[in-house]
Amino acid sequence: MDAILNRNNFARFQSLIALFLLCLGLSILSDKFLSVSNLWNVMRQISANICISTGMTLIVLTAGIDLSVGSVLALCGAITAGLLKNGIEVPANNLYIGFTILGAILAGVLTGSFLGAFNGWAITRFKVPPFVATLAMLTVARGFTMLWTGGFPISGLGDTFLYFGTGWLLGIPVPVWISVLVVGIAVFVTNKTRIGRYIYAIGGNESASRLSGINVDRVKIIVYTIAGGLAAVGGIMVTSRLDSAQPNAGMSYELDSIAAVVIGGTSLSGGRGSIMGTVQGAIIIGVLNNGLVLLNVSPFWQQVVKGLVILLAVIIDKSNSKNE
Amino acid sequence: MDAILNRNNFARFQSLIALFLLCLGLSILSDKFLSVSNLWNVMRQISANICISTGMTLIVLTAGIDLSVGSVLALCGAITAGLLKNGIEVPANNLYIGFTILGAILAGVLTGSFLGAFNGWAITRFKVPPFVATLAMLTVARGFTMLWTGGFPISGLGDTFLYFGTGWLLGIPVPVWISVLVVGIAVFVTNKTRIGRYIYAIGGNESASRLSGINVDRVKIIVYTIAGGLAAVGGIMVTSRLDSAQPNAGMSYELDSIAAVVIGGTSLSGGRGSIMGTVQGAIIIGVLNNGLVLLNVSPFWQQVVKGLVILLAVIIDKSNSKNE
Amino acid sequence: MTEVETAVLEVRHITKKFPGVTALEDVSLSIEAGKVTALIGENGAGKSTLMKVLSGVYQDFEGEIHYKGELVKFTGPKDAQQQGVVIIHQELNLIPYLSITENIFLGRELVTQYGTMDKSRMRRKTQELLDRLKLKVNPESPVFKLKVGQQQVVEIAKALLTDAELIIMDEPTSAITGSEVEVLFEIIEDLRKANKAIVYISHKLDELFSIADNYAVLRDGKVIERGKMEGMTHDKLISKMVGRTIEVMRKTSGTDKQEALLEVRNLNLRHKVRKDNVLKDISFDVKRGEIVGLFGLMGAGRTELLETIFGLHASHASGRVLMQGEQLCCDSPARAIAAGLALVPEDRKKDGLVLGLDVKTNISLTTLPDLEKLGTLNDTQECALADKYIGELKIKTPSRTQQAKNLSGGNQQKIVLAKWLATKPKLLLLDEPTRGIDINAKSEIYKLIIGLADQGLGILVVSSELPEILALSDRILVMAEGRLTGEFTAAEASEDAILKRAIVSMSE
Amino acid sequence: KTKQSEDGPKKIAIVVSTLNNPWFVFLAQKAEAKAKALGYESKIFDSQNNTALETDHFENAIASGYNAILFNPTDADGSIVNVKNAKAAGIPVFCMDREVNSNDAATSQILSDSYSGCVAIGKYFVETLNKKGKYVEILGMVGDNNTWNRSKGFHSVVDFYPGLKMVAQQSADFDRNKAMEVLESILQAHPDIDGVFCGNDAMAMGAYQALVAAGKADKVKVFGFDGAEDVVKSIQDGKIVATGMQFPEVMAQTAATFADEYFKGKRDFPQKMPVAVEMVRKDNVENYAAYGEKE
Ligand SMILES: Nc1ncnc2c1ncn2[C@@H]1O[C@H](COP(=O)(O)OP(=O)(O)OP(=O)(O)O)[C@@H](O)[C@H]1O
Ligand SMILES: Nc1ncnc2c1ncn2[C@@H]1O[C@H](COP(=O)(O)OP(=O)(O)OP(=O)(O)O)[C@@H](O)[C@H]1O
Ligand SMILES: [Mg+2]
Ligand SMILES: [Mg+2]
Repeated sequence: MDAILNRNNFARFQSLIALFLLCLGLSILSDKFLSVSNLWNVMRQISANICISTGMTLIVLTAGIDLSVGSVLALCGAITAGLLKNGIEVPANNLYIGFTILGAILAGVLTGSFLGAFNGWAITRFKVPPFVATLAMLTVARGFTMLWTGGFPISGLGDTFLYFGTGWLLGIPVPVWISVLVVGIAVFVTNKTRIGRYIYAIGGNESASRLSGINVDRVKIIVYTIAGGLAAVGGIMVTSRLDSAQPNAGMSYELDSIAAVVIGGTSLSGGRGSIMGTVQGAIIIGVLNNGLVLLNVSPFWQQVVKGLVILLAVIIDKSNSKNE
Repeated sequence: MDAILNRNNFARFQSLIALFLLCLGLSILSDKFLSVSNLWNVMRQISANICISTGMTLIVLTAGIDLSVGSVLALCGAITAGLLKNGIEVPANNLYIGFTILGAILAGVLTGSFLGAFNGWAITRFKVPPFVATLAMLTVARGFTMLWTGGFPISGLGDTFLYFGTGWLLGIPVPVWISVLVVGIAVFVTNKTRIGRYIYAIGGNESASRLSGINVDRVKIIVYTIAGGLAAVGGIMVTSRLDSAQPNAGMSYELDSIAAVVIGGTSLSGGRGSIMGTVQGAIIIGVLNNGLVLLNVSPFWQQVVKGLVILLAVIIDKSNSKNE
Repeated sequence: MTEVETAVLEVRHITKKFPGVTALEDVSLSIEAGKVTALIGENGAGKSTLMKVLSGVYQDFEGEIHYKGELVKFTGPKDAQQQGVVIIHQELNLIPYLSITENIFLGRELVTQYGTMDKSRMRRKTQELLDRLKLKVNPESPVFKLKVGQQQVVEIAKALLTDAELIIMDEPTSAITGSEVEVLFEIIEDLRKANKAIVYISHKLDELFSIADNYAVLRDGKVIERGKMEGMTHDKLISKMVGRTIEVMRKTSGTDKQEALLEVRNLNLRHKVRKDNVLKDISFDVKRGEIVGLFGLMGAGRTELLETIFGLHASHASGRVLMQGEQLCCDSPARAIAAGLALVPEDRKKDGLVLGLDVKTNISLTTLPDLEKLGTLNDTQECALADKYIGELKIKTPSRTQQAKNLSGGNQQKIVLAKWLATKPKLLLLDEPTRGIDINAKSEIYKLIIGLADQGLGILVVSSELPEILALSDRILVMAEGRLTGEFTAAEASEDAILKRAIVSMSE
Repeated sequence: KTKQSEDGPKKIAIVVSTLNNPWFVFLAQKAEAKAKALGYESKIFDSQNNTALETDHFENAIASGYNAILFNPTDADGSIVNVKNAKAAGIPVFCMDREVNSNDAATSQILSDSYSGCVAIGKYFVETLNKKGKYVEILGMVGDNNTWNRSKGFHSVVDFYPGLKMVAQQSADFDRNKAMEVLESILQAHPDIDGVFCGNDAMAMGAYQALVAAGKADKVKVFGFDGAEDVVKSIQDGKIVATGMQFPEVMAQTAATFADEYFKGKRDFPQKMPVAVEMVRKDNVENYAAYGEKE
């Protein structure tokens, strides 16, 4: 348990204050907020963002950024849905390949990882700034999503597939299980393994890391690949929840995801932060979205309040960590 | 002219190669591309982005970022349009204040500057990361736009007002004049004045700048204020062009604008780059959008091609500047 | 020279605390005009902190500063500067992508009557300053292209620009050598004649004897003693600093080592931009158990030589490097490390440390594969490793989880050494290993290096300090302008002979 | 001053407000198909809900010599300028689905009236809920005037019935996922609602799924608007109560045909040509397929 309490995570107990205040306020304003079913709701709603933001955290720790997560999510969700529903048909050869659920999911995750790897390759091989490389991928992946779906949703994917997004296991929603698993592995990797250490070192000082014999490029490519794969997992979760792959899914998810990372205390210049911080950031955003709807704040005011609360959360966090 | 050719700008001659190749390709593929009217089209289309990106460049040079430009643009456009059309009415006091065009424009620009100053204040006073502070502003300003407009566009602003977005002066479109003026002043400021020097210094090494006695916080607040004001100018240009302030205006403009900055060679970690580079970046994006339409590329493929060309432009640029 | 001994600046009862560390405790000191006051003390004694207090960098401290007879409270470095107190910081504080001129005038640009910057006047003034400091570089070239030593000269130029009453120099010579130091001393002499007060911090005691009038010794944040330099001796000073006498170790055992460890043959390195050769046809050996000292003036190409051997410039280099008779295919540091090489780089902030990570993590960064069991890092083993080196190298840190950036300069250097020693290398490449390190720690490091050589390691030390080279080396190589220009055995070597070789090709 | 392309077939530009919504993709594709069938070159422009980008498209289309524009505007007022510019360049503009607030700018406007369509849905909503109960409205993008046309049409009926109480009005940006999340949250505060009115069909499907997850699908009545495939099927299965069917194909084909006639010399087009919105519900759903009537 030492790992969970180590320096990177420990600093984060402060942002719990913001989260706590937020929850306190909401439970005073609405008696529905603290109900068990509502909390499961919130958890289920943020699980996709948690998966994406976990990958994003790894990238941001290396001082990178990934703007393509939303489009990659949409494309991978669409690929899984499309393969599941229609398989691959090559009319010319009279060929038809059907996909099982696991096969389709695997194809989706592999696509995501491949796109992530491509990001990493462009960034390391050609020294393209991550912002540009992933911005290009944002556009390209959205274009491919439109081409693959023709601009129409792919719906009706069968009840078994829906389990990943809507089922329950041992009293806990399946997407929550998935995100807990993802977070658990990521916390372990960042705290207990070599590559996790390298991720922090590269973000802290790339040239010193290179001189220390770390294969910086390889680590970066791995990190972008993981992030792509996790965006795909998020995409499959969303698709399964909706029983439909939407071509415009994941629009502006990159902002939500980076917001979770940054609110969670990870520095955009790399080297500092933690997965658990990001989880807290994602929870703050999720709780806020949920609370504003519970209170039936008008959609106009919602945006104003949401912006101010996020700002406040970070200010509270900052002013607390100062007297550390 | 020494200023224009100094090191910050000089490095950019390389990205002209990408731009040149792009234009060459397009003029071979389409006989319409090099027509005078089309080139004015492109210039007019990018003038708002150039104004916004000029402010963004200053911010990025200080190692900051501004995600709120799109919302600020929308809000300021709406405020100018609203004041122009309806003035301020306070029914309780039977008060009515009408606005002249200049008055309304001034109010819009002041609003933008104020919002920018607020960004700067949050960033310097509370040490909130620029990403978070301006993300909060993105949401808040959009909310205020909705509140101010009630979600409806404000249209019918009178022919005189339209001049700013659609008029011609000495054979050149007025918005192009405005953006040239903005760029000219910004180039002068960055190259010839102390504050320009400080902007580069702060981005290069903030603590060393502080030790040199630079009032880092003040410079940052000024820069965010300018960027807010320029976003407002962009908003007024867009509103005038459409004869209508759209509550949805400026959505995801932050990405376009940051893309122009980064493609133009300004480093997101600050301290390096130039206004002229950003102008080139904006032109590349504008020419690309225009060219893809001229070439009859289908909208879905357009996204794919656009992403790849942007990636390629940056790779060409990088590989040229290596043997500098 | 004025005879009146007036204290330009007096500090009284200054205490400065950092979280977990009391850096200064009840420090009182007076600094006189027309005198050079040397401030000495071990790494982490609080010298830099005190100077930052004096120059307005830190404003929250207890105690008083009296400047020209009045109680002052500087509101910031700029305020101090305007009142006549300037400082050359120990850590370089330059803006990498601005030019030399821009850096020197940062925060005090000259403006024309129209309010724009007067670039030509600033350039001219910079050129004058650089001429005075005999630095031959273009005032327009960006600072990141300069070597550390050249950057340090720029820092000096920055301090000389204003007509200051009190000039604080925090280890101004840690990165420069021979002739530059002489230039600096001439300038200090001029300043002294102009009745300026100077505070001079250095770990190079010889320098102090040649320029200082007064001295003050800091130990653990307290002033131990103040007095006149006259009549002081090396040993007395050291014992005041450390609390005991120190025998600076010398290499004694002769060179009977024969087994070649590293062989470099006809190594050439093209300049990345200029296309001419930075290293020209270099061949030499390092034998097992041998310490080879590499001397040269600033810009001779020593750093490049070490980096090339370590595989950092594979695409620009030609020639052969053999390790134990086998050709090294060093195209990345990882391969070099695997072959048993280790490089302690010159610029610890840029290439040595991850400043935001803690001491333990920095030390273990090179050896993580060994600390892994079943894919998991072993915490106990890692802490043991860190503690071992914290103890062995006497790294002064509140705990192994302190961030590297909070340590004093010298202690940071020790961490870099530790992380490379931890790889258990066969060949150690040391680039200025004792830069900024106090005399006590230095002697510890010498002991360590000699001990390692006795265990059979080959060691190639680059140093700009001749005494260091002479104390350590079995054999001494001299470089000038990218060529090897001389080779001496420890017995043959003398300062004169070495220096002659180091400047030989310049006169040719 | 018109840049007619002298040789080759005439070119028709299709400018649609967004392709991020299948309804508009369908509209655009049908218009393109019809234009091609009539022997013209044609191309789709995506304004991405951004009137400024739409202006760029118009300028580019005019510059590159298109002969007619089939237009689905982003905004009734903001798009006027564009239509006027095209007119000044001698290029006819035929509006599809959404109008521009100008009587002489466009050559003809083939419109589907969201407002009255939602009036009809409002009436049926009142009927289905028996004039009493709690309901939720899920809006589209709050800055989009279609959102408000639909909302106003609906409320113009429903607000007359005091027994019907709107317990929450939230936006879900026309997005299926957001609608699901929003309704999930609303259901926590108001587990006892009787109906949900959604500003489009994607949100209706999202709302329905939230109800399924909460086990309330059979108690709460969901209404949508558009006539998307999923919803037509769901109405058949009795999952969703009703939607407003617009006829994008009819509008697209009419617009393309008008352009064809214009080229052939016809000039007297109806300034406005309404295409009625039909309400699809369980008892008439067999007549409909996605986005139109069954063939
Ligand atoms: N910003 C800081 N935060 C925490 N501790 C600090 C900070 N700066 C310095 N210290 C601590 O204060 C003490 C004095 O440091 P200082 O840099 O003054 O030493 P120094 O005498 O200049 O040493 P050196 O000779 O190595 O430069 C050290 O223990 C150091 O770790
Ligand atoms: N990045 C660079 N850009 C331009 N010139 C360089 C660069 N790196 C090295 N040089 C040049 O290469 C030559 C060798 O420099 P090098 O740093 O190896 O010398 P050195 O003997 O190690 O000096 P120092 O004592 O400063 O470390 C010098 O002329 C230097 O100016
Ligand atoms: Mg020091
Ligand atoms: Mg060197």
